Amino acid sequence: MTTLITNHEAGRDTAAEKEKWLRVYRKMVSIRLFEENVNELYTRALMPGLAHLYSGEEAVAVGICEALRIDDYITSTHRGHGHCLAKGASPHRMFAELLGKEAGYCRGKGGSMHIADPATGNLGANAIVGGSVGIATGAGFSAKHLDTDRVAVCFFGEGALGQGSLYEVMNLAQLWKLPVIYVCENNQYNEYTHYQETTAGTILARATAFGIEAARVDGQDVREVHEVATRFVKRARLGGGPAFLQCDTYRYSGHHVGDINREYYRSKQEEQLWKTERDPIKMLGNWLIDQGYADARSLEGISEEVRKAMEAAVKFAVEAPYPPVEEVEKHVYA
Amino acid sequence: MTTLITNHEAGRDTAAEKEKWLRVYRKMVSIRLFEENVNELYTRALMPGLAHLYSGEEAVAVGICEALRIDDYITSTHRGHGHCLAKGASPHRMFAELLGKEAGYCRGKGGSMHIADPATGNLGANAIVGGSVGIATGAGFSAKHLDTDRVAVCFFGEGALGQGSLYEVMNLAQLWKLPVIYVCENNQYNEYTHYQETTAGTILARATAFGIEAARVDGQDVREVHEVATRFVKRARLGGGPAFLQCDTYRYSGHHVGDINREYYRSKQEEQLWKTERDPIKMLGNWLIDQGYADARSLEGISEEVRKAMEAAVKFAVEAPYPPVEEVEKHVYA
Amino acid sequence: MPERELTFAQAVREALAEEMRRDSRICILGEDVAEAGTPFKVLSGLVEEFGPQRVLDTPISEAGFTGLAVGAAMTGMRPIVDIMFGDFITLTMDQMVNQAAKVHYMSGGHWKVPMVMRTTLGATRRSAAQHSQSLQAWFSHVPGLKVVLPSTPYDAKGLLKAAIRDENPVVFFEDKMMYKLKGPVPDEDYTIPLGVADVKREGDDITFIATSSMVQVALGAASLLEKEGISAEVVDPRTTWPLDEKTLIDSAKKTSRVIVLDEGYGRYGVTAELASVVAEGAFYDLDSPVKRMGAMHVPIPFSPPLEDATVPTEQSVFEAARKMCK
Amino acid sequence: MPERELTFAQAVREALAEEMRRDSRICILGEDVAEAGTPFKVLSGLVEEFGPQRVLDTPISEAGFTGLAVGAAMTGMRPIVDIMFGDFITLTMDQMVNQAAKVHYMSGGHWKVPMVMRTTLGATRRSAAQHSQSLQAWFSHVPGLKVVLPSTPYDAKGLLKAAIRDENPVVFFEDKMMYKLKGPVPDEDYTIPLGVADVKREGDDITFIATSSMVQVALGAASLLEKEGISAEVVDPRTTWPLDEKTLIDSAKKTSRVIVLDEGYGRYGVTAELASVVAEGAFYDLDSPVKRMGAMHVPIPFSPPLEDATVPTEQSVFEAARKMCK
Ligand SMILES: Cc1ncc(C[n+]2csc(CCOP(=O)(O)OP(=O)(O)O)c2C)c(N)n1
Ligand SMILES: Cc1ncc(C[n+]2csc(CCOP(=O)(O)OP(=O)(O)O)c2C)c(N)n1
Ligand SMILES: [Mg+2]
Ligand SMILES: [Mg+2]
Repeated sequence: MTTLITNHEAGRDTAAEKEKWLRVYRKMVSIRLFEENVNELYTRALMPGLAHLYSGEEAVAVGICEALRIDDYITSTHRGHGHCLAKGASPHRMFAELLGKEAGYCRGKGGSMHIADPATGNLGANAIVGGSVGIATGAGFSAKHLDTDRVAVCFFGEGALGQGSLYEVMNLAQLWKLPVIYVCENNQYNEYTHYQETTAGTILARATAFGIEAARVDGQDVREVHEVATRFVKRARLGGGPAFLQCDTYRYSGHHVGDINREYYRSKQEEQLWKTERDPIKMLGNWLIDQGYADARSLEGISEEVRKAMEAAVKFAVEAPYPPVEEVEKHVYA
Repeated sequence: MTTLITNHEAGRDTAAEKEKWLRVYRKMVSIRLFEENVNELYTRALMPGLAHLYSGEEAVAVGICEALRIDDYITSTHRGHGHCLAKGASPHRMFAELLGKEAGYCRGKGGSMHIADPATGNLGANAIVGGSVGIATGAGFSAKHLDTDRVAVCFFGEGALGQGSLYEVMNLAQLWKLPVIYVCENNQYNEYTHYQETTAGTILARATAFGIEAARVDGQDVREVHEVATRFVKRARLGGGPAFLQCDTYRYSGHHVGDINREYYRSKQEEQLWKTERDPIKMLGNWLIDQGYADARSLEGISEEVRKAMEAAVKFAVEAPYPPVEEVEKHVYA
Repeated sequence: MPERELTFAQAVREALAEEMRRDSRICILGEDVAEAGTPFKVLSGLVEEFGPQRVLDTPISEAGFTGLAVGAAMTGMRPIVDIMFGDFITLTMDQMVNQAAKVHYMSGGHWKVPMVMRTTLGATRRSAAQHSQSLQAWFSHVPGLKVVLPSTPYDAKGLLKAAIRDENPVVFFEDKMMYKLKGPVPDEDYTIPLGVADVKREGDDITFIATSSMVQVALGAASLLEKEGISAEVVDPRTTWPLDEKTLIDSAKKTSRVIVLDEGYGRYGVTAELASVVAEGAFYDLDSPVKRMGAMHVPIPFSPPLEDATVPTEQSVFEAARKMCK
Repeated sequence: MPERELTFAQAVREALAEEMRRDSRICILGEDVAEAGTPFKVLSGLVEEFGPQRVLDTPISEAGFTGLAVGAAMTGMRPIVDIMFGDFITLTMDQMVNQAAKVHYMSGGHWKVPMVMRTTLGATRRSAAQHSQSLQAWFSHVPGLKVVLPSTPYDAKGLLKAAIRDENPVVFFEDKMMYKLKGPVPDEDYTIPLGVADVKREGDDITFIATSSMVQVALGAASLLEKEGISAEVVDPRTTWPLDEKTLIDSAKKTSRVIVLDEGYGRYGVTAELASVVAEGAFYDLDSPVKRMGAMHVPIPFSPPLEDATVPTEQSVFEAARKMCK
């Protein structure tokens, strides 16, 4: 009976589909332009400290968060801006946090590496590699024990495969059938070292060894990421237990904004190749055009709107005040 | 040409073979009787603290250590008497250590859970579950870097599969092709909890995930343990890298000598079945008799000799003096 | 009606059971906590009452289940993790210190981590160096954590209930040698606020400031001193953080002589902090330097005569005090 | 010839290179230590000279490679592990404390663990709570470990060489903010024994006992005080263990006023120990209570104005000292 779709129904599906993928496109562009502004703030010496840019990896965060409800949980990493934005954070408050301002998500106390937002289920970025694998698993534990049917997504770089606690919690999640999705963003590098120098065996087997359902996807193809994520999330929500998703991807910039001369660990050609051939935004843009959901101009229009929104957000953050010094002793204890 | 073995050669092989398996038999009996004496010392309130008996698991320690040179390394666990004895430790000094006497391997400072002996390459038992996985891997690192062709064996219970550091060091060992054999003694229980309640997936896959060669053997069959161990050790010695060996076995007694009422976690029948059907000493004894290498009387003779030796060792230890109290501040720093 | 007496272990169990009845979000995670009720049998009976969904046997993954508890606490549960021996907190430091202790602050007050870690301390059980440590100084060092060191069954019940109801990560250290100690424990619900010291014995000539296991030692020494006509006060801070500095200092001012006792190592340990607080706060009232007594600076040896030499005893405290009061 | 000057980072690198030339058993293990030379570029050039067999990039497995180093040290190597940020020692506590620190003792003196852990401390780099801690108090608490806190390029070179030649596990904390600090460093081979304090500046009116980053702050404050006619002595213990108590106490007796400074948290921290030692040892010579200054008791915040408030500065130390000398 699957062939008997009325035009009307097909039309509705198509409209929803179009709306969805345009929203996805806009989100990916938002992340890209957010990061460009971060780099700009750093270069202009307006941002304290450093930040780790997500540009190039947008399809992972967006493809996955698009499969989540707002009350589902995520934990994020030092390279966390993409996850936060994809889960629904406001660029205004994010920039404010990056500048250490009181209007920031953490009242300026966390900075780039610790953005957290209860309103969107964001349990926090984490500056300890693998530091949040326990937290995400615990969120899955709560979901199960409080019977909320929420799901927790644990984002981490392939470098976190080096942390033993990951294996400890994957074992727990599988034993207790917790609704946790472990998302390994394999962007090929642990800081300045290629992951193959630090990772024996295969990535997927690290999860299947615990009996955890696992899949590997092209992390530049947001539709592929989203499809598998949707399946895993649904399964977890229904009590099917944890899953592991390896997303092969690439970070366009340095490990952090200050990592400019990278040729001792990776070539300019390699970087160029990913940017020209495998850019997740271009890939989705082309597909949108192929489907007739957009044209070059309408896509440019989206970028333009986002660009303006980001400028406004930066302006807001730059002008926002620092927290009063008395804040320093607040929130040590609840 | 393999069929053209002269009688003379075959005879030599048989003699060596006989000698070897009788030695193995004697070692297994030594461990069993050592442990009986430990229990006796505990029951008679002559031993301070507790001890974790190895009875039932003898084929693992002996089958593996028989594949090692005296200058190869081992690390052991809280259930370590069997490993120490199999590697060549003297019962006299072991009993002395268990009683906290100066003549003990650690001058009484270590006790049952910390016996160490440089002369036999024993890097030490360890009272932290999984605590010695790094140490064994480091010994393999030294062997490789100092080019000694030594091999390190890391004994651990299946409970140590819960410790993340195991995965960290297996990854290192495989990346760097270190001569380390990880021996998982699966005696079915983590203290008072069955391992299936704590272990998702399969045990072997925890090693193969890192590309490590792995095998599972009947840990009650010393010849099978020994055969695979010999292969793994040889391979490691030649630079082939680490291996992982799962030995399915059973501890006859409680988790420690004080664990008397065990029925809330395992049945008497289960215990009885292992003892009557799967006893490693009986199994080897039967084989020795089948081969014509021994008869019931000669085996009883071995037991009798060992029994006397153990009695002498216990007597030595009971009569040995404690270290002087000034010892307490010695050896904090080298 | 005579006062009801419970052992320290029973008091802990009663606190847990009462709180678990009160609040279904509380669960216990640890190795062999369910049917076995821990090796010390402190939790016996809890899984029977609350079921395996609330009393969960874990794999031997201290880092893993502590981390899980942090996340569970952030998202609506009130987990209690059981770390069998205090020596194993080494494995949980990242989750406790870099995560649990900092989440509330780093998130600008948005997330909270209401969890309790129960663990043990204390030597003289012939358990050797890896099962005998008293590492409370480490957690006491860390802003964001609270640290509780109960010394009687009464305190154990009241303080544990307060710890469970606290909105912060709290580490609760139980002296293994004290589990069988008996003392009066009311049947009813009561809590003891964290951060309030308790004068366990009043006296005029010398103050013992003692924690956990050392409170009993100090009380014993005080009895011996009494026979010599020396009146010793015993002050128990009960929590190393928050620390009730005032009660400590007031007692020091009153007696003008202080010995600080804690079973951990003195160097960079609990006694260093307590001695500093007193030396500063009662500076103008002290007759002699504050004396610190704690574990000898050695890994705890197995051999009984050696191990016994590593820990302050009633006799050694008595002698130190007598000398000080001369 | 003018004295040669090196930065702190260069001095560390020179010590490592000289020792590695001298002894082929020394190797370096850590994350991004080879081609990258660490994020702080402290190790630049070493892999080029010594090759990837001796300067090894590891996976992000602090517990794993620290444990490996313990075993390697026991069996004939002299490993140096690099823990990028001192905040990550949380992950190595079991290997350092339950293994490295205890192996020699537990084995009755049979095995030795000659290894060095190099790591960092210090805030004000806008790195927030998980990259700004100064956790030296924890290791200082543990018998079996030695702890080094160099405060100048000269000390860094000499102390690191001594640490590498030591037969025990030694933890070496480098202040991140000091890597670019310049100072005279002799070309030749020299070591500074562990356990010998250094009087960095002589004075009569007040003593600053300061570690690592705080030595420079104390020296700055001393200059400010000089203009007010107050003469400050600056004593640097250089190692928190072994601790040169005598030099600290002697200075305290001489000046009768002491401020103790360490960038870690004061509570149950380094300043608690140093203050206790001085308060006890110089009890009859002190004019006023020993004052402790360290990091504010908060997780280090990211926001610059807040972070700057958490650490003692020349100005705040100067003011505290002036008040004390009134
Ligand atoms: C436990 C720990 N060790 C080391 C670091 C330093 N560090 C920060 S990011 C990073 C590399 C992380 O690589 P990966 O997980 O692949 O994430 P990516 O940066 O590629 O997104 C390292 C080593 C850290 N933050 N935490
Ligand atoms: C890190 C750590 N956690 C917990 C313990 C307490 N403990 C001692 S033995 C044991 C069970 C070990 O089980 P397994 O590894 O299978 O060894 P077995 O006793 O069966 O030989 C536990 C939990 C410990 N010693 N170390
Ligand atoms: Mg990466
Ligand atoms: Mg077992």
